Parts: sequence; C-alpha cells; structure tokens
Amino acid sequence: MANMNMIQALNSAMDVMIERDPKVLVFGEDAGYFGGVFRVTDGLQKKHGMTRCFDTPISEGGIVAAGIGMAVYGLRPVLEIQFVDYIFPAYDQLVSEAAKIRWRSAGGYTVPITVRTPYGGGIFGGQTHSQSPESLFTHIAGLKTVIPSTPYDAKGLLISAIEMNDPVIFLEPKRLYNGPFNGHHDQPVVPWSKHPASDVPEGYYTIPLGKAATVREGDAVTVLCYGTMVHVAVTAAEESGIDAEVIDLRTLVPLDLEAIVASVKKTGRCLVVHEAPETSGYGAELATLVQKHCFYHLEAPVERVCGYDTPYPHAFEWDYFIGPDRVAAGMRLTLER
Amino acid sequence: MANMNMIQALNSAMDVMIERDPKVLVFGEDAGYFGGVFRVTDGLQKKHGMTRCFDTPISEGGIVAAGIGMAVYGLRPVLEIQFVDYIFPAYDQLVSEAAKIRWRSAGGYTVPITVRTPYGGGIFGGQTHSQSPESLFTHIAGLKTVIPSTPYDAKGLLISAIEMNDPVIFLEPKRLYNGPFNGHHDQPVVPWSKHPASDVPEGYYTIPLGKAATVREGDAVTVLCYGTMVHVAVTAAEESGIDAEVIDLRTLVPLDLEAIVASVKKTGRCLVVHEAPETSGYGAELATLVQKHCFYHLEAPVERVCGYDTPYPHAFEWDYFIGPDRVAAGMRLTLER
Amino acid sequence: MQNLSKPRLHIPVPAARPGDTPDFSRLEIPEAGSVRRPDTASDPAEMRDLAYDLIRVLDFDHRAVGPWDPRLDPETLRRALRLMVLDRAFEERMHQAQRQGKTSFFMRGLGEEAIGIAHAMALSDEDMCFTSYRQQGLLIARGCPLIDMMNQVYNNAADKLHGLQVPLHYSFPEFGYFAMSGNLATQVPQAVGWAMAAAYSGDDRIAATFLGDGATAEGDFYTGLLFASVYRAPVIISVSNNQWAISCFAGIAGGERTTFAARGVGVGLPSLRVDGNDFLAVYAAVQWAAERARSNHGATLIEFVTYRAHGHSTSDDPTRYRPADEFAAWPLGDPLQRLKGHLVALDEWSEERHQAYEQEAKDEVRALQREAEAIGTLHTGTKPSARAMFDHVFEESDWRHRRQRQEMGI
Amino acid sequence: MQNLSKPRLHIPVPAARPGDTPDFSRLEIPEAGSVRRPDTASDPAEMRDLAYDLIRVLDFDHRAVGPWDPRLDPETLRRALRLMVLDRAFEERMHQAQRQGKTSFFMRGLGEEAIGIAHAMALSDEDMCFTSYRQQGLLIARGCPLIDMMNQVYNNAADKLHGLQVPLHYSFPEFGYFAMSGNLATQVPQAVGWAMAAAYSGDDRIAATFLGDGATAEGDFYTGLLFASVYRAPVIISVSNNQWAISCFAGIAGGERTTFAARGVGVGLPSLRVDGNDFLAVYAAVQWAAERARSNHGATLIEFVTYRAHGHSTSDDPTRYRPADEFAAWPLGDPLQRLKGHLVALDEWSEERHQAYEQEAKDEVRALQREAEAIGTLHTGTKPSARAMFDHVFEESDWRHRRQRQEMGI
Ligand SMILES: Cc1ncc(C[n+]2csc(CCOP(=O)(O)OP(=O)(O)O)c2C)c(N)n1
Ligand SMILES: Cc1ncc(C[n+]2csc(CCOP(=O)(O)OP(=O)(O)O)c2C)c(N)n1
Ligand SMILES: [Mg+2]
Ligand SMILES: [Mg+2]
Repeated sequence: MANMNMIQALNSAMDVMIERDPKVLVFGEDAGYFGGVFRVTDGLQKKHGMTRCFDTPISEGGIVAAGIGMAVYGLRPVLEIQFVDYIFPAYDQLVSEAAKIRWRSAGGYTVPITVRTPYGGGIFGGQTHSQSPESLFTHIAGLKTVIPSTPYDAKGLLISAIEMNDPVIFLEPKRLYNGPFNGHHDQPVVPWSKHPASDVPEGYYTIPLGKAATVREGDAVTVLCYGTMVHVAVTAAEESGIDAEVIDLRTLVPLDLEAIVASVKKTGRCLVVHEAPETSGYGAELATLVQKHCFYHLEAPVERVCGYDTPYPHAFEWDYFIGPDRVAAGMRLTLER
Repeated sequence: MANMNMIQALNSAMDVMIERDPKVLVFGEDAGYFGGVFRVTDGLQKKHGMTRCFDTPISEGGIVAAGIGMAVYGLRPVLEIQFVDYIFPAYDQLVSEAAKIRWRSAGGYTVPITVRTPYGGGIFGGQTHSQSPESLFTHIAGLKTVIPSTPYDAKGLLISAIEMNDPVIFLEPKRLYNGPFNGHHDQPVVPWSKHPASDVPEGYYTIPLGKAATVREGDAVTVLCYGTMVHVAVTAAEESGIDAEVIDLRTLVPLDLEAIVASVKKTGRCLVVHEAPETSGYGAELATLVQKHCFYHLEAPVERVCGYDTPYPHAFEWDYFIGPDRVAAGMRLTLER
Repeated sequence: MQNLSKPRLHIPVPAARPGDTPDFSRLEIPEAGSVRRPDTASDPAEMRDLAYDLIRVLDFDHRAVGPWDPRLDPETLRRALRLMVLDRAFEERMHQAQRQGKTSFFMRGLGEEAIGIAHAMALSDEDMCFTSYRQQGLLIARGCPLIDMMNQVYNNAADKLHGLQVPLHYSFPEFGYFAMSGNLATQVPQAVGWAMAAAYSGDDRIAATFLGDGATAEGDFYTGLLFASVYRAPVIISVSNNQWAISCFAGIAGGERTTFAARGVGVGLPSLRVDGNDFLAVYAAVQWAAERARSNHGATLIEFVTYRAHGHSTSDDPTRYRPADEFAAWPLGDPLQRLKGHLVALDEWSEERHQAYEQEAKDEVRALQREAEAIGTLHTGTKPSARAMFDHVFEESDWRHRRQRQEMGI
Repeated sequence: MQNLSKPRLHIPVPAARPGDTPDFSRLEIPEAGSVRRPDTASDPAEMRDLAYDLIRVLDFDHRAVGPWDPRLDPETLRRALRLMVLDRAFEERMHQAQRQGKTSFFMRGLGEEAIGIAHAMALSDEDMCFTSYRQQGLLIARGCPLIDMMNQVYNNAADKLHGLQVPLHYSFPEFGYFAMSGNLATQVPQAVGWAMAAAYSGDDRIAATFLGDGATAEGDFYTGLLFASVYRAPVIISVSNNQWAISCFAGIAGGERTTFAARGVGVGLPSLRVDGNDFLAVYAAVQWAAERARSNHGATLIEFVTYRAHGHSTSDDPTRYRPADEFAAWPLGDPLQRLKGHLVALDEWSEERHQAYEQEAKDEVRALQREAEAIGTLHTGTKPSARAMFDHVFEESDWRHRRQRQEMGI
C-alpha cells in the first residue's frame, strides 16, 4: 500500500503493465520525455526506455490510427489524448475503425487499445479544456467508456481497460487529479491523502468494468453520477441532509443496470448528474432506462442536473460548474412531488 | 405546383436559392459536373455555372472547413457529404468550429452553412452506407439538426436551413428519395407521385425549423419519429388498428416540445422510434423529456423501438431495419400496462 | 483588363468529357528504361527527382529495358500473367452475378490488375496488407481460395464474415489481408502503426497499404505519411492513380499542380512514380521499397499511374462523366496485354496457350461459382445466422446484446 | 550483427536536453542575400529549391543585402521596431498580471515578434487573418486598442467577448482578426475557404493564416494546403517553426527528415523558407506571396525559422525539457535586437532613442493596464453577465436556453 493521488495511481497502473507485459506501450503528445502536461506518464520513458513511452506528432487521428495498427499487430497500446476536447480529429478512427474492426472482421482482428484522456471542468480551462463528451462515445457500438472517481478505482480500472480486448475510452476527471474536489471552489483544496481511496496497492490489481459502486447509502433518492460529480453529489447529500443514495457508475458502457434498478426501486426517486450539456447527454440514456425499468416504483420524474446547453465559458467557471447546491436543488425537485 | 420526388424537391430548393441569392453556392464530392451520386445536385453546375456548384477533393474535413471559411466571409454554402457515414473526418470542424464560432466571437462571426447528407438504412448499404448518427449532432450546442420525411417538407426545410444564420445538419432519409417506403420491402415500391406531399411549389417557400407535424391523429399512443420511420409508423398504425398519434419531429434541434407534450398528455402513452442504435440515441432525450413533462399523464413507461446496438449488417438488412411489425409491437408494449 | 489579374476561383476541369475525344496529352511518358535506380540505402533528399519521373521497364516493343528490370524468370512471368487472367475472370463473373441480382454490389480492378498481383509476388506472404477495394488480385495471388471470396460476396452460409460486411470488404488474417474499411484512407495510418509495431517488436515483416488518387485528399493519408516519416516505419504506401475518383478526375484531388508521389517528398519520404500497367516496373518498385523497409531505411511512397477501365462500381455509369472510349486511348495500355506481349516476344508464351488458359480460368471460376451458389447467394439458399451481428460487437457481449438478440428471437 | 539492419522503431531525439550544451549545428544558415528571388508569376515547379534554402536579408553586420531586401524607408523600419517594443512590453505585462493571479492563463510570442508585425505591415488592413496565439503583434500593428485586448485577457465587464473566451483567444472583426480557436490548425482550411470566397466574389482581399511547427502535423494543415492548391486560393499559409511544440522539438513533428516548407512542395504550392527573426526577410516574403495571391497565382506556404524564447504558456516550465540557455545560443538571434542593430547601423536610430521609446511603451502599457484593472480582472471588479453564454449559442436562443437562464436566475 502507498498513498497516491490520481495522477500517481494512473502512472502506477501504466508502470505495472509496461513491466508485466512487453506488448504494452504508451504514447501521446508530450507524453514521452516530459511525462505529459499533467505528468501522468512522468518517468515511464526514463525507466522503461524510449520505445515503451514516447512523444507523438500533434495528430490525434494519427495517435489513434497508429494505436489501432499496433493493436491489430498484437500490442496493447495505451494512448494519451492531451485533453478530450482535442479528441475529435481522431473521432473517425475511433467510431468508424476502432469500434468496428472486430465486428467487420467477424472477430478476425481485434483492437485492444486504451485511450486515456482528461475531461471535465473546474480548472478555468474554458471551452477547449473543460468538455465532457462521454455520450459521443456511449452511442457507439463497439466502444467501452470508463470514468474513475478515486485513485484506487483509477488504477484498478485502468489496468482492466489495458487488459480488455476491446477499445476503451478512459476519461480522467482532471479536476480530481490532485484531490477529491467537492465543488466548493471557495474552500481550501483537500489533497487525496486525506481520502481513504488514496491508499493504493503498489502492484497489480484490477477492478472489473461494468460494476458500479454505491458510495453513499440512502433511502430518499438515488443519485446517478460519475467522475468529479461523485464527490459533489456526496457533499450535496451531507450538506442538505437529504438521505441520498449516491451511485458512482465507474463504467458507462457496459452499464451496471442492476445496481441502478435495485437502488431506484428502493428509493422511488432518481436524479442524474453530469457535467456534459443536458441535451443528448448520457443522463438521457440513464433516465430513460430508469423510467422503463422502475416505472411503477417512481414517485417523481427522473430529474437531471447537467451542464447547460452551451459551450463551456471561461469567466463563468463557477456559474457553469455544478456545485453541491445545484445538486441538492435537483434532489429536492425529486422529493417535492 | 409540380410533382416531385424527394431528390427533385431538394434539387429545386438549391436551384431556387442559387437563383435568388448570389451568396449561395453548393459543393461536395461528385456534386459538380456529375450532380451527386444520388443526383440531388444534378444540373445545377450546367445551369448556374462552375463556381456555383462544384466538385471537391475527397476530404469531408476540407469541405466543411472551406464552407466555414466561406460562411465567415459572408456566403451561404450548402455542403454535400456523400453519405453521413463519411462525415466523421469533418466532425472536429463541425463540433469544435462551426458550432462554436458564433459563441467564441460573441456574435462577431457567424457560420451559416447547411450540411446536406443522406442517412439511414433500407438500401443494403451495409455498415458504411446506412448509419443514423443524429444524436452525435443533437448533443452539440450550436448545431441544429433537421430531418425531412416528404418532398414538400424537404424543399421547405432545406430553404429555411440555407437561410438560417447558424450551422444546420440536414439529414436526408435516402430510403425516401424515390418513394415513401413503409418498411415492407417485400411489397412493390410505391413512387412519390402517389403521395400528396409530392405536390411541390416550383418556387420559393419555407417551412420553419422547430415545428413538428402530426401526420396521423390518434388517442391510443403517441409515436415520436422522423425521416423514414414516419412512414413505417403510420403504416404500423393502419395495419395494427392501433389508434396511434404519429408525430413527425422534422427538426430535432430546436425541438417542438409543446407538440410532443400536448399529444402525450392526450394519449397517456408514448413510443419513440428511430433507426439509430438505442443506447444514447436521440430517443433517450425524447423519452427523458416526456417522462419529465408528462409524468402524471403517463400510464406506461415510454418505450423505444430503435436500431440494435451493433453496426449495420449487410446481409441482415431486414432483420435490422425497423418494419411496421416491430413498431406495432412497440405500441402494444405501451398499451399492455 | 485589371480584372483579369484579380483572383478568380479556379475549378479544375478534365481534358475530356462525354462527347469529347479522349486527351491524355497532359501525361508525359518518358522512354522505358530511362529512369535511374538509386541504391536502396540512399538518402531521400538525393532522389526527389523520382517523384516527378515515371519508372517504366516494358517498352512499346514488349522488351524489358533499363536498371529497374527485375529480371524475372519466364515461369514467374507466366505465373503473374495467369494470375491476372484468373483475377480478371473472377471479377468479371462476380460483376455479372451482381447484375443478375445475386448480390447487392461489386467493384472491379479492371486495367489495374498488375498492381495488386505484383505486390503479392514482390512481398513476402507474411507481410501485412491494408488494402482498398481494387487489390483483389493480391488476395488471389496469395492463394486465398476463390470460393471463400465468392461466399463473402454472396454473404451465404459459408461466408467467413457471416454476412456482416458488404461484398468484397474481405478480411483474411490467414493471408495477411486486413479487414477492408469502407472509409477511404483510414487504413493508411493503421498500416503505419502496424509497421511501427513490427519494428518495435524486432520483427522483420513489413506492411503495405493501398489507396486511390482520390483518397489521397483525406487527412489520414497525410497522417500516415507523416508518422511513417517520423518513426521510420517499415511500410510501403501505394497510391493507385487511376485517373478517376468516381466522377472526379485526378485534378480535383490535387493532381493538376504536381504528382501524387510528390506528397511523399513533402514529408521527406523516398517517393517513386511508376507505370502501374507495367507489371515489371511495379514489381521492381515494390521490391526496391521492400528492401529499404527491411533494412531499416523506413517507408516509401509509390504512385502507380494507371487507369480505371471499368465503372467505379456496379452502382456507377462512367459514360455520364467521361468519354466512353477513354480506356482505348489510354497510352499505358492494358497491363495484361502488355505482360502477355512481353512473354510472347520472349517466345515463352503464345496466343494458343493464352486462349487455353483463359478458358481454363473461366471454367475454374464458373465451377467454383456454381459451388458457392449451391450454398447460397444474398437472397437465396442458406444464409448465416443474424446472431453474428451481436456476437462480434465486443469479445463478451453485454446485457443489451443478449436482450436485443432475444427480442429478435435468435 | 544482422539485427542491426533489421527495422527498429525510430524515436526522434533533440540535440540537447536540460544539462546539455545547446546545439543548433543541425540548422544550416546560408549567407544573407544568397537566395534568389523568382518573379512572383513563376511556376511553383521552377522554385522547389526555395523550400530547402533560407531567405535572409539582414546579415550579421546589420546590413540589408540581396534580392529580397524590401528597401523600406527608415520611418517604416522605425515603426516596425516600435511595434516590436510595444508588443513585447504588452505581453510582458500581461504575463506578469497572470503571475499575480489577475487572469488564468497567458501566452507570449517572445522572440517571434517579427512575424506577426511584418505580416500586418506587408498585408493590407483589409486582408483577413486566421492566426494562432503567437501573433498578438499583428493585432497591435493593425491598431487594435491595447485596452480592448487587456479587457479580454481580464474577462472584465468591458471584454468584447463577454468573458466567454480564454485569455488571448481574441476575436476582432474590425481588425480582420478571426476568432482564434483553441484547436490547433483548424483555422488553416478555414482561411483557405475564406480566400476561395473572396475569389468567388471577385474581391481582391486575400487571407493569411498562421500555425506552429507542431500543428503542421494535424490533418487540417494538409487539407488547407490541398484545397489552396486545387482551387488556387489567394491565401498565405505561414508556419512559425519556433523549434518547439510544448516539450517536443520540431523533429517529432516531422522536421527531422525535411523542412516544413517542403509540405507545400508536396501539393505543388510555391514554398519559401525564411529567417523568421529577420524582419526584412519576413516582410519581403509576405509581400512576394501577397503579390502572387492578388494577381491570381494562388497560395504560398512560408516556413519562418524562429525560436520560442519563452515557455509555451504560463502553465509551462521549459527548463524541464530543454537547456535553460538555449535561446542565448540560438544562431538567428533576437528579431528586435537585429532590427534595432540595422537602424542604428543606418544611423536612423540610437541607444538613447531606443531606451526612451522602451520607457514610453512601458508607461503606455502600464497606464492602460491600470485603466483595464479599474474596470476589473478575472476575479475582481466588474464582470460581464453570464447571460452571454446563452445569448450566443444561436442567433435566436431556443426554449432550453431560456429555461436554463432562468434556472441560473439571470
Ligand atoms: C471517407 C469517405 N468519403 C467518401 C467515400 C465515398 N467513396 C467511395 S470510393 C470513392 C472514390 C475513391 O476514388 P479513388 O480514391 O481514386 O479510388 P478508386 O475508386 O479510383 O480506386 C468515394 C468518394 C468513402 N468511401 N469514404
Ligand atoms: C487539436 C489540438 N491538439 C492539442 C492541443 C494542445 N496544444 C496546444 S499548443 C500545443 C503545441 C503547439 O506547438 P506549435 O504548433 O509548434 O506552436 P507553438 O506553441 O510552438 O507556437 C499543443 C499540443 C490543441 N490545442 N489542439
Ligand atoms: Mg482513382
Ligand atoms: Mg512550435
């Protein structure tokens, strides 16, 4: 056991896998010598050598395409996209290629790549360093989407993703890299060291994809969330005194529907929270599944607290970013009826 | 008035606008001399000259980027993407640029482009000529998404889109180009000429974006659909004897929520139908809005009849394509409870 | 007329449209044998001229001349010729089958057969190919059973892709043939990635990838060239410049201002421009590039100048946008006839043997076709199970796929 | 050692890392004045050599020499020098302001000022510029009020972008400055589209677009070059090769095997390679390309060889990946000092006048800064209304935006 923040936990996952499996290699923009703009690949090149962790041209499409070709060869590339806001030049290679190669070859070729990329707001990054485009991946048959919320989960889920024989989009909540941000930007920053999930085994371990975690038990309302919003939601429950059950999905595809349905059948109410704009966000899929599978248990409509349907504004970081108060208000909405 | 199929109606819309407005020009792969692989731009170059309708390199990203630059200059380009399955190389220019330029310049620059592209199944096109990726656009703040279902609507909506001062994704149901396909592939093809909506004014007219059309009135269940599925849904109602109210959304963004809510409050039941894979499809947004705005009127969960969460298979066209029977079964599901 | 010097939007126009007489005067054709052959270890900066020239071995008198002559023995040449005949017979039959409604779609490489077949013969069978849809001959040359290809075209019960894919979007791992994509040029940077992986693994297999003149306009083509240059990947990037991209002549793809081989010069890659209808020139160029790649000198871009003799696909009618007799006027001729002429000139082949083999090939194809059709065609006979569409989304399908499969009752 | 000749994955490595002594021996620097200046109407195929050379006017003795000397009068040269001083003073102050927490982020063009300013001076004010983030001098040279730029950097109540955008992602239609994108290279094909529109409209304005060496790896760069070549668009595509892309040296972007100017050769565009720290050379090259574009000869690609003297941005610490004293060793020097040296050598400027103007510039910037800060900074003073985020999604916001605005209580 060691105490790690999320950056160190992710770094450790790659370090362990590069060590264990000669087929694992890591690359991306500034990911080699420098160790990444968020330092997540720090030291990997020095420790494991030039070809195990290296820099790439500024071509997200090339990073993903090269990763696909390597995966087809039989390697397990871990690709870093510097910010998910910059993943769209690679969108065609992800959607038309990585997601479909197993299928169009009837299993003859497979694409075991992991695409790591920071997402989400809370850092005054403005419209091109704050986006949460998860639903643009969950709609694509053939892609899995993972979003951790703690150092412990981050490492275990990343190792599972690397070992997965299908492409995985691994979204890293950058606002959680250094601490469990609860949405109170006006309060002093809490480091991970104070959080139990920062105790992380140094070695190999996995957390299965497709299993949600109930991070707070409660009877009043089920809150479905992931990434940074998990900590905001728990804080909202504590501060509002609403006895919410907070479920951290951890994996959006495949989805742990059972855990969701069991909880909503218990509470009878449901709130979905995410940073992405509301329209056609992943919350729409969650709300639709909940109303279908828990129809007779629902005492109020499933509510959504999501990002506004606008790009992410720079100066209005804290107007746009979802804090505990907005989440609590959403919980109350479900209770009012 | 003239009798037009959807290809002719779309062609007429561009012909009229090129004539009316020197700022309107049309381009795309094979769209110039040849008139497009579906002949939608047929004759425009011959009639209006080389620079009003021309061929482009096979670079969807370049087509959209050039269109954006022209729009910023002050023109109103109409871009053809040969199949929507090939739009992803342009996804970054659409999502990061076209959708955000007005916003990031606080209105200083605008992007009045219309991106026309055929979508949908029913033609044995396999995975790369059959997709319906509308929800990948509806999630993006700054993009409008339009899908016509008849020649009359196609022309009126396309002219509105061209005159719109914001980027519009104009998805053309290719299975409807030559006739109102009702899903019965085993029955003889019905041409548009037999359909009232094939009477189309030769001149200029518009249909406002954001207004749905109730194409069949009914009391039993509200069916929300668009494009090819409109005709399948109406057929399902006729054949099943279920008194369904079929609403053709025509525009997905902006959405005519009022019309939807009014109908569901009347019927108490709702079915959403689309060709796109179910998970994170636009049906999820529709179902979520319905359960929120009509919660106390709903007597059954909102059901979805959608494409399967797989790529589009070639040999299994009629297993994948949604026919009247699957739609009727979906209606029954909402009635059973 | 100051306006004349003002900027005007330039739209490239081909030399001839329907009704015009074909005109290939824009294409400069140097003497066969006139282009130098640098050592395979030479510096790309020292051979930029090759991107603007045209490597030819077979002259118009059927002689093989110059430094690029690969000096192949007659048996090898006969094998190449037989493969071209067989390939052509196969594509001809499948094309007819589509016309008869036995499948939905088909595409031919008529007039371009030398390219795929010469690659197969000059490369090792272990080298990995990321092709487009006009290199079916490559698969045939590698010994892929024609019946397996036919079963895929028919999507019948024996289709190894279980009916999932469009005709001729083959995938044959056992023949180093990557699952063809319908999305143009995506395979280019993937092939480069595969080659990077081979180099990473200390493997001496190389990759080859193919695309058309039109597809070179996609960003993925540049991306592939760039990554190949930066990481010195052992890969051959082959552009079939067959003059047309559906209805657009190569000028629309940027062929008006320079050659397609020049794209490689732009990123510092050695770049060759080759007569694509000259089997010997194609073979020699691929052999040269393969030797470079295998000896750690990295990637090569090769532009093959050829002509798309048939419509783009079974959905296309080329007489709408180009002169019907353009192929007849194509100065580089028919690769099959040229190789045949060479063998006959060498006295290693004859009209009689040729006709006999043509008949043999036709009969073989027809027999196999009957076999395939006995299993089924797109709309008749035994089909694969639709289950396949759910089984191959992920290694382990999730609850959605199980539910949807049940809903479909399979 | 057969393995030695086997393919190995090549990862480009810079000449020097922290701790090493800077080494620019890979950069060949020809004599100033040694490069020919072809007529602006000449055929690109006749000037490929210029993509591999380096156009220089100012020699190391501060003399302007050779055919590219634009022969500017002293007043124009003084104006350029003053603009460089002012630009540097402005960026210096805004950088400090960020350090003091008055805004979130800032970027400087230290050492590259000649490029933006020479473009502004050689182009007409009506020409449209699609820039990256290192041409703030272009805006200053076109007369954009510094206070407007500061208000944007501070996102205060007077910010014309209403706080929506990240600092220095300016948008100034009134100064022909396109809304800067955070997404690298997207502006290149857009600029080409703008130029196509100008040509389509018979307008004689041209477009100019800017990107860095690293950004040339994006497919959009190639797309822009290709469309510019195909449609002969009146546009200038300027690459600032400042040796670094955050932590990656230009070799990672494909600068190891050939020049960035060569990318233009790849698509048949005239392509120049220019000393980017030589104001006169930059001016002359832009003037040449603008004349070509305006007289319907189409686009030009220009690579400016320069050096990023500062960190990538305020979030970056360059000492982690390159020698701290690398700029000191940069053989092409400091553009400001070189132009100053030239004016002094001409006896048109002096140390005294220079210091006096530097003081003047500092004072002007400081005064304006006080003015701007009196309105507000990112976290203090008066802010724009958050309403703006809803008002500019569409021309007419839809019900979602009205509902969400109400929810926010504005
Ligand atoms: C990304 C993408 N855009 C468009 C298409 C449609 N399309 C298929 S083939 C083709 C023409 C290709 O021409 P070329 O690359 O010259 O190859 P050729 O058919 O001549 O061999 C087009 C436009 C596609 N398949 N993929
Ligand atoms: C599409 C995209 N990918 C990545 C980034 C992140 N990024 C911003 S600047 C930069 C380096 C750019 O280097 P270069 O093009 O050489 O310009 P310079 O900063 O040296 O002027 C990177 C990787 C981005 N902004 N956009
Ligand atoms: Mg072609
Ligand atoms: Mg740079």
